[in-house]
Amino acid sequence: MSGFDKVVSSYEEAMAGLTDDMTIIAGGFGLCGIPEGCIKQIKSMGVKGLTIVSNNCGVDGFGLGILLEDRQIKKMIASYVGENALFEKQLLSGELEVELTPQGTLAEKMRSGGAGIPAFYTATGYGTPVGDGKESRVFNGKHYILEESVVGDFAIVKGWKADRFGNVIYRKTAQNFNPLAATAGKITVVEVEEIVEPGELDPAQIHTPGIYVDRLIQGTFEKRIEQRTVRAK
Amino acid sequence: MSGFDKVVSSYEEAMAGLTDDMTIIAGGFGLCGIPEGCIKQIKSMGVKGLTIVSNNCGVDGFGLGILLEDRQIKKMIASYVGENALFEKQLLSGELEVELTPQGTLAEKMRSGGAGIPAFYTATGYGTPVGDGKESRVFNGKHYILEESVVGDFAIVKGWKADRFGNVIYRKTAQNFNPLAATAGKITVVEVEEIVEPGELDPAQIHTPGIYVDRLIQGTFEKRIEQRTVRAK
Amino acid sequence: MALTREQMAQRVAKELKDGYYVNLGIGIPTLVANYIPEGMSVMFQSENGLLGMGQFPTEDEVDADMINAGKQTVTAIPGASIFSSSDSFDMIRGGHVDLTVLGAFEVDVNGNIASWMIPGKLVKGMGGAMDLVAGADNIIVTMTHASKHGESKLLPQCSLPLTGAGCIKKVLTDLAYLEIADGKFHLKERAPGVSVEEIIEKTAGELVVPDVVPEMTFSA
Amino acid sequence: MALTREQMAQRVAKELKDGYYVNLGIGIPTLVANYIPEGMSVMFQSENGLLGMGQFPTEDEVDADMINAGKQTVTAIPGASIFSSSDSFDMIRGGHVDLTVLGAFEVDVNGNIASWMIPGKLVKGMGGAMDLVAGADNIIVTMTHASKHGESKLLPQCSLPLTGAGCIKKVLTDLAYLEIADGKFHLKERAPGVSVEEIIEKTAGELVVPDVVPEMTFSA
Repeated sequence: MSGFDKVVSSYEEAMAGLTDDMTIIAGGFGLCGIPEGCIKQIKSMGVKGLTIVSNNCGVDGFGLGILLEDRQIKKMIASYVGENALFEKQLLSGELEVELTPQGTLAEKMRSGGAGIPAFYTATGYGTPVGDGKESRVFNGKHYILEESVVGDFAIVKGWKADRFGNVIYRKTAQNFNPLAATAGKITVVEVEEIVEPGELDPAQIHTPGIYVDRLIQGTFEKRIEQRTVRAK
Repeated sequence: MSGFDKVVSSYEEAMAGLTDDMTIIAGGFGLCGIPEGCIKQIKSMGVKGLTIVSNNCGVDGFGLGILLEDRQIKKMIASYVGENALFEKQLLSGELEVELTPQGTLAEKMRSGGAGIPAFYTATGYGTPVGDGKESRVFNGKHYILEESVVGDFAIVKGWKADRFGNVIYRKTAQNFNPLAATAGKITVVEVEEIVEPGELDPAQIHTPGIYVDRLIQGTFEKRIEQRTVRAK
Repeated sequence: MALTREQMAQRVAKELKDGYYVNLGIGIPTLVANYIPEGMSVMFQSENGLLGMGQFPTEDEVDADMINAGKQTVTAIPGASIFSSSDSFDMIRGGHVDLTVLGAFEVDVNGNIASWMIPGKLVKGMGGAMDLVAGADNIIVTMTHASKHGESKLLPQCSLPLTGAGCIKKVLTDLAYLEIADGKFHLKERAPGVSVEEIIEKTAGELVVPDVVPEMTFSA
Repeated sequence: MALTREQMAQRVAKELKDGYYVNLGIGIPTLVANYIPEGMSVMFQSENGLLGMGQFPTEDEVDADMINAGKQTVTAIPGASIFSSSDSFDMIRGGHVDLTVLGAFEVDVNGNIASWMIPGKLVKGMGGAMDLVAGADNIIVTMTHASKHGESKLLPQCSLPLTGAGCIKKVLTDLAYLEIADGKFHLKERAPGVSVEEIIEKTAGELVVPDVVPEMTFSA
């Protein structure tokens, strides 16, 4: 079934077609479950003027943070961007635009973007700066605001295992935004730790069905930890 | 952790509190993955004036169809109700009200009902009788209609396996509407084929987290097949 | 000669491409699965929550928990995935299905389709049809060109309540293959032995007929 | 004496009930996990996609793929579930979490809360806080009663940009436990040795003081 074999052999091939001023939706929460290889490839491609939709923007020197080094990001749509000195600098200097979005709204914007729902009502942000300029409306006596969905020219996703057809499963809390991002890319690129043959994964336990996946690549991952907290044995 | 043990030992206990004129959201597609035991209990309780939200209404003498026998259903919200002579009779005589809803919109109404999203825009039904009287709106040049979510006083759900904390997994295409129904009940009752101890199910493979489940019961299931189609060996 | 149901399915199958995810409606569309071109892979989506639908089961394989949207017992191919109804319609509504094939009562020059409701007759419901026509970019409608009484089903404007507005671009009838654009039907191919005159006569909506209308060919 | 951070956590823990699903914010709220009453079970939700958060891992157990919303390495208890960010916020937004505990800069008599943005200082983002306050019915805000400069944080109207409007009903400060209703703060309990006068003095919003204000008690 060659038509469904999504595997590509290089990150060049995985990110082919990415050009200046595109919108990229990225999975990951902090540095957990981030598509490390795709991000490095975007850096080496040198594309500029990017809009990135991701919960966070990495840290200085790792994750999405490396795209700040050569000023590749024009606009960041995120819920929390506090871990990154270069980010702050570019924000204050006006080189970088940021659209802060509540985390749950951001997740739902991705999910509904992929699901053909252009807008939805949520109570989150009503009466706050997030609701400013947005339509609000009462349902059953409670106030809600209208939020529009997002889709990306590309989505970049970190999975754990996938079969060649692009059926993906995620590992533990490295799932986070990844399955949502996967649905919302015009071209969705998934990098995983292991690629298996179709039929090896349980059909009822697929997190991202292959229909969402355009390109699949096996990568290696540093998996940096931001807050290493341990207890004594 | 007794506070999280959702197991009840009888269907009386499982459906306790159900009274006349309540709204019930039911999982299942046709006769596949339907909460057989809960439905039988509703019949034996004799409650009337029910609004049932379910993709279908069973068949004569099985599934939700048995609730028609004593005229317990006042209103049916469904996408397809064509398998049931008694249904047609009560509909034509005006005893039963039906609100036909596109299947995908019905699914999303349940999901968003459970997710605190009171309404969403969808292209489904625009320009058709389904869109009549509903607000419509253009996003990116395409027409959409506003659909409101549903929540039920009860949700009745058929799972495969669950742990005592109410973490549920579904089997094959018996999943269908069940995980959506589970999120949308003020009281959610899940009946399953097997109850296991917490820790026996893989946390990353739970279809319905226990937070949605109020009562869990082990049942036995007839699993009637509507269209038995086979090929020669 | 008007096409048989099997020939209609064969002609639709020519629109398949390797790697297509396809949703087939009930009736003639279901038959398309029998005519996948040699060396080509397509994967079938069933809207009750199955991507990668396989053959019907053998007696031994029958499983009440494994059905398709027509409520028939089915199997899954290796590489299939199974999910909830909302996940399934997210795929459909989000435009991720490459091709949808479904039947209809009527279509019109503006791409409207009527397929679920005949006033005065008992209405059983639209099932997933409205989601399928609203969500897909690439839809082929299969139906007879005219009713048994000779009334055209390709109209200036649908007379029955719609399933979807402005969403149909391709129609295969037992007489012809047509595309819809700029508020007109465009005749592209005719069934073997069917005259252009007959198609013109049985098409009530405005029809654009090119100088040459190729005949469809079918392998024996 | 004003409550210590630990005492504040202890007092909040008295609001727990057996079987509660609880989301704890960063700071004092996190400490509540250390004071779950004997014989009671609660389950912690972490908004990055974990229900049933356990202790920090031992060195051997550390796993980069297993973190909480504060990006700390954690473990999961038996009976935990792990899911996507949208599934997680469906739980939160849908009101399925029984208790949410979080810090704030200010609250006011109308239940408004400001906790994420101080104009003129760099804004890092609201993370999940706006979803948590909008979605939960049962929220306890923990904060000091007044700033270091003695300025009340319990106001007639929040001065900072809001995190949520009209959503807070319970506030625990280092001086008192208060409830918000009918556009007023209602003093319910005071910290051991703290006078009603001090609380009145440090509460800028309208405060209802009953005849008797019980002192909180803490087990040694």
